[in-house]
Amino acid sequence: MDNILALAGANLVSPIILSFVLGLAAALVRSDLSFPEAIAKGLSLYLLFAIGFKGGAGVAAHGVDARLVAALVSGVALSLLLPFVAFALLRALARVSVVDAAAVAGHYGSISIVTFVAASTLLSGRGIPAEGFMVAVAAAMEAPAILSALWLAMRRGGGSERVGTELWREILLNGSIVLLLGAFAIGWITGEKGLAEIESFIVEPFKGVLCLFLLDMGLVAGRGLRGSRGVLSPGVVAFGILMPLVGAALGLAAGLALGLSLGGVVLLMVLGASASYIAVPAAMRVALPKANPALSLTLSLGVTFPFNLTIGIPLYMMLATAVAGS
Amino acid sequence: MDNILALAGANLVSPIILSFVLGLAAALVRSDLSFPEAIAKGLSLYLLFAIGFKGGAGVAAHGVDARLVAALVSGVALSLLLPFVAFALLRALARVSVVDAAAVAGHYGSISIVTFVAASTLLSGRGIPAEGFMVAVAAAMEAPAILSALWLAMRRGGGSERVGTELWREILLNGSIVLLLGAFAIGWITGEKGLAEIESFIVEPFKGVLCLFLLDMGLVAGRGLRGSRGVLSPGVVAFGILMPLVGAALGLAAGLALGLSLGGVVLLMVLGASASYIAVPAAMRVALPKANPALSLTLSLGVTFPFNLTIGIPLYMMLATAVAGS
Amino acid sequence: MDNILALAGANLVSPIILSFVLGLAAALVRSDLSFPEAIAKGLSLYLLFAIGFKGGAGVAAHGVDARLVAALVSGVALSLLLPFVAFALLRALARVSVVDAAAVAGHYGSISIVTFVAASTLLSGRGIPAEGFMVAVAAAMEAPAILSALWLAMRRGGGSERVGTELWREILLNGSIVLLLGAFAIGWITGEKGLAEIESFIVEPFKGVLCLFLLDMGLVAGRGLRGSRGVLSPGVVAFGILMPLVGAALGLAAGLALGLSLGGVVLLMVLGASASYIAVPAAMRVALPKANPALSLTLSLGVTFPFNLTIGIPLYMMLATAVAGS
Amino acid sequence: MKMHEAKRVEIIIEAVMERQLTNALNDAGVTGYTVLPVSGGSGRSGQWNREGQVGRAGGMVAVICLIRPERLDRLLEAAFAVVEQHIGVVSVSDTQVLRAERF
Amino acid sequence: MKMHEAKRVEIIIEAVMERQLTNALNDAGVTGYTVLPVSGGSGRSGQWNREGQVGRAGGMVAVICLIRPERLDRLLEAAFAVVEQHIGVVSVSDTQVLRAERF
Amino acid sequence: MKMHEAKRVEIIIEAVMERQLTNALNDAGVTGYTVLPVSGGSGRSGQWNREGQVGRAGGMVAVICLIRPERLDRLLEAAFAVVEQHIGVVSVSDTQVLRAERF
Ligand SMILES: Nc1ncnc2c1ncn2[C@@H]1O[C@H](COP(=O)(O)O)[C@@H](O)[C@H]1O
Ligand SMILES: Nc1ncnc2c1ncn2[C@@H]1O[C@H](COP(=O)(O)O)[C@@H](O)[C@H]1O
Ligand SMILES: Nc1ncnc2c1ncn2[C@@H]1O[C@H](COP(=O)(O)O)[C@@H](O)[C@H]1O
Ligand code: NA
Ligand code: NA
Ligand code: NA
Repeated sequence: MDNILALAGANLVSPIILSFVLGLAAALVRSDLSFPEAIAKGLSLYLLFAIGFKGGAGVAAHGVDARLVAALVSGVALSLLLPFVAFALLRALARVSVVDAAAVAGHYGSISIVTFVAASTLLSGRGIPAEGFMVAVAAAMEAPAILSALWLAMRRGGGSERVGTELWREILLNGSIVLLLGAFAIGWITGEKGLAEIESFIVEPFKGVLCLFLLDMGLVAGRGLRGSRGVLSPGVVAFGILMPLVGAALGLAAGLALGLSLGGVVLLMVLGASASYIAVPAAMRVALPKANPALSLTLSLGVTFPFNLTIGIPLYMMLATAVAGS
Repeated sequence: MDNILALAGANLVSPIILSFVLGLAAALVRSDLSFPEAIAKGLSLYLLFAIGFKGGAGVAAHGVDARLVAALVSGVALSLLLPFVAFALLRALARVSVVDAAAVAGHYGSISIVTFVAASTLLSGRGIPAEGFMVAVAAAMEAPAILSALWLAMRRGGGSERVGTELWREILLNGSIVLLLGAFAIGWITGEKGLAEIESFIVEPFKGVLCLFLLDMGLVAGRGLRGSRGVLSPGVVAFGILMPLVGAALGLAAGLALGLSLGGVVLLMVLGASASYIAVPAAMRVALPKANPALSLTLSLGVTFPFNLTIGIPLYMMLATAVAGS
Repeated sequence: MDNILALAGANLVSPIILSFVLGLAAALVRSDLSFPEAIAKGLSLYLLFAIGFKGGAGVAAHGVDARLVAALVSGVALSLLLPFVAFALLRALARVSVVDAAAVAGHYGSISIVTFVAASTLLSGRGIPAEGFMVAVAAAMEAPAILSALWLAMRRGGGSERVGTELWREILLNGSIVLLLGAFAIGWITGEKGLAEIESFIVEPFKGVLCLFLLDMGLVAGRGLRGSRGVLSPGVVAFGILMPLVGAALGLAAGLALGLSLGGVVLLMVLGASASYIAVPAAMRVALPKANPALSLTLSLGVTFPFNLTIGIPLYMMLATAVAGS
Repeated sequence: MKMHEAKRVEIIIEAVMERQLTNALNDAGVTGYTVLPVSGGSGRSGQWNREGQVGRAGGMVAVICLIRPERLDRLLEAAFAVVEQHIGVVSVSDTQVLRAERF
Repeated sequence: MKMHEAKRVEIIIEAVMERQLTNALNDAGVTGYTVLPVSGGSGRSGQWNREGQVGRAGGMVAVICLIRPERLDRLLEAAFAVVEQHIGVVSVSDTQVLRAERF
Repeated sequence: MKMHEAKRVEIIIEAVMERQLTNALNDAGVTGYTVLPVSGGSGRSGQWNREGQVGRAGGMVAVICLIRPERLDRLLEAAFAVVEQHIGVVSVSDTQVLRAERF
């Protein structure tokens, strides 16, 4: 327990977390501090490219791992499964319509790449290695949850949509998936040599860029929370904190079953625990227009994201260390 | 005198100054070279974050200085006082309405953070250390001048506004103040360790980013000057050059009284001498809509800013060295 | 032959090329991956500033070269001449109207700065030095081709325009020319010392930024190709591949005549071979509004640019080595 | 100058639906449209703005379509089919255009 | 398609006044509005454009508000109170909307 | 509120022609105009959007001009001289403005 607190404490006073807190605070006191949309998108393009590339270069360095395919399959399975758990949990905890619950469930089955990035940064800061291919697992987990969410909405009569061409494109060719996997492939192909060429762009300034991005996410989350009166009932908030724990537990189980390294297990827990705020919201607007976007987004960005960033990640690290050893 | 010229000369052939000159020249010959608004804002977010963080880390490294509070109080006092001097000087030198003079006075009581950044860069280039907390003093000096300007406008019957909620927010929660102070706090809290983590983002590329930002400021200043026919009378221009000298003199006095280091004295002179072009213009549009925005902005960005950048800063450095001693 | 293939192969698996390929592929499969316009412009401002500055610093380091003026004159001559060759070749290969052929010819007489940057990067990666002033030659070659294109259009009765003030400004004070030459001048004036000050901004992360920019160019090129049904007939595509070879041959001749270094010869070949996609398209829209913009742009960005990037540059390097020696 | 009667249709719709809307417009025989960025707004589903946003959800675009009066109905039906389930507003104003052959 | 009479109010105002204007609109019972970015312009106070600008001064936004005719007066009074002292223009056009229940 | 009859002219034109158009408007005695960014569109010359574009070719802007009815003809002639050879559309709608002295 002391250990968690110490770890969480150390985690909390990092520039990364404090940048998020600064953004959150600025938005809550209604400062006009803001990032232009183009800058926010530019930062996220940089982060996706860098994290994908480094993951691929990592795979190139350590050889193709036999567990790569197994991990991908497990990731897809987790992403398909988690929405059912989330749906049931949310409906148990709060009075939420079927469509809304299905939309939320889609968010929680999918992943938050910036949470993944923050966890990777923390791991590498502590010298704990992780499988490079976890980036590919992250990409693979982005979309399947959308299908489960649609199935839930339709089965319960809440949705009228079939999955049309536009939606399939939204799901499979989503920009963040394509960039993440594409950069992963480039990193893999060009390997250590490629990484050396662009290291001073994608490795060295990485943490600083992440600070700015988290500052922006704090601003967006804060603005969302400010406008969320009436949306976040206690039951809903409880879901936003319990669900990541459930997701992390399933990620832990999968990680152990796959025989991942300690770092890999932590990352899979983080993927299970985190909720999408970029790809899934857009897909849900297309597929389930009647779902209230404020609910999913405020939950994912305003509750679960800060929870994971501050308490979740160190907690998962602790648990994984306790169970998976070192 | 030789010394000034040599110093000014050396200062002039730096990439930073020449980038500004390039922008100015490009705008004056009506090239279509331009920065997108989002990029300009992105660069300024970076600079504010970096300068704030480094200031805070500096405070963490050298311990809380007894003069911190005194310096903050002096800064606020200077910011409150300078508008009265500016108002009187401008009315003496040129035929300018009360509202316009009050608005201009507000700009000159406040500060230009990029002038501050340029001076800091010059100082550190010469190995002259300065108190890290000067960043906090800069932030503290941004807003008080606005109150003096409003008081001047109202007393003289020029303004009809009371300071409403929106205006208070504009003044106190202005994005640049919040970011500067927030990053300062993060730098202070995370200290040397935090700085080490993001050094290759906020320290190493800093000067290069500053070049691009100054290029953009040159473009904006040049465009302003081109459109300023009729606004800049000789008296007004004289004000734009005399006022920074007055502000620097008051900054020098305050700096000596506070017992700041040579670098600290120079920075306080620069704060006194510089005029706002981001926070105050917006506040003045809200509070004194009848003031001509072209006058304040052209003076501050087209006259005083280039003067400080090229001649002012080396001059203040010379003076401070002469008075405060090596 | 083996040599070309090996060189081209090595070239192909660099992060730079693969980033372009990723963008191209993403656009062709209709992913929604995209860069905000402001970010794309910001990246190009960075690249122009950095390449210009480094070129100028190179000149400062190696002294003013006697061949500088001769190279500039040759560059201008090439830029004036190439459109005539391009016009004749295109009319011979495809059924294209006079105005369209003139507009395309203007593009091919001018240059693509990012192709130049990619070639420079490849050269410096192989330790082959090149004259720093080649950047000034690149800038000098941007505009003259526009005049030839207009002359071609007018002589053949296809255009009704005289070259008005706006057009002259578009031609001579185009932002990319001003920035390139301005940064070149700053690099020259501040020399090695200036370069050292901002090296960690303009040198170290350069290749990584180039990757992102090429990713964006791949996206834009792919989107252009997707919408180009009907525009790209076989004859037109053949032109897009033959013309760079002709341009490179003329560049080779000029480079040898000038006595440039091996690197300089390669860069002049690349300038001859590459086609504009930023400055000339805008000028052509002003001057030859009846020309079909999709034709020039798809040819230049969708055919010639990828050709040069993948096969052209290594091929020119091979040829130059075979002829110019070492 | 000779002007011609036309309709100006302005559709403000969720950004994620832009492609579907413009596809529908094309299918309905519209000869052109223009898309304007939108930076913020407010409606029954609350207030929003694009500052600092990364995803495409939570943003709108404004699509403007100048069209001959006789083609209006087909356009509106096509647009409505897309807008119906989604957040958005549609307005139609009388206007006059130069160069009628373009519409 | 069943269309309903409405008014399209377009207010072009200094960006620094955006929040005050939209607050006033909300207070006046407006059910929605949309904010479009503005990149430049010209008027009695000269020409301006947003390129390379960092501060919020010296920029404008366009606020579009579709409203039932009977609510127009209240809206205009609210808007005018904000615009009066400030740089800006207000125009009102007749229009027709789908889904009148939204306005 | 006292409103005054006016015309709302909306010119959507290639971005490279913006300066020439606004110069022509100024010469035609227009007292003001506002430029809105355009993010994409479609017309006879195909579909386009600004994403990731660096050059100014291949983009449009929308210029809005509120003007007294009696000045319309001069404006249209000036605008048409610029637009004629170029890609672009011009529409004119009836509108009403506050503060007529400004136009
Ligand atoms: N009356 C209106 N006038 C202009 N725009 C509106 C209006 N109502 C809604 N909108 C726009 O449509 C979006 C969604 O509206 P709603 O579905 O009512 O939440 C809002 O955020 C506005 O951008
Ligand atoms: N007649 C007009 N038509 C359209 N926009 C205008 C007009 N007059 C002024 N504006 C806009 O309002 C801003 C301020 O106008 P002014 O107060 O006249 O300087 C201008 O920069 C334009 O963006
Ligand atoms: N009917 C229309 N309604 C609105 N905008 C149009 C229309 N036609 C053309 N445009 C705009 O004008 C641009 C050029 O049109 P065009 O010359 O027909 O290719 C298009 O890309 C659109 O942005
Ligand atoms: Na998850
Ligand atoms: Na000052
Ligand atoms: Na060429």
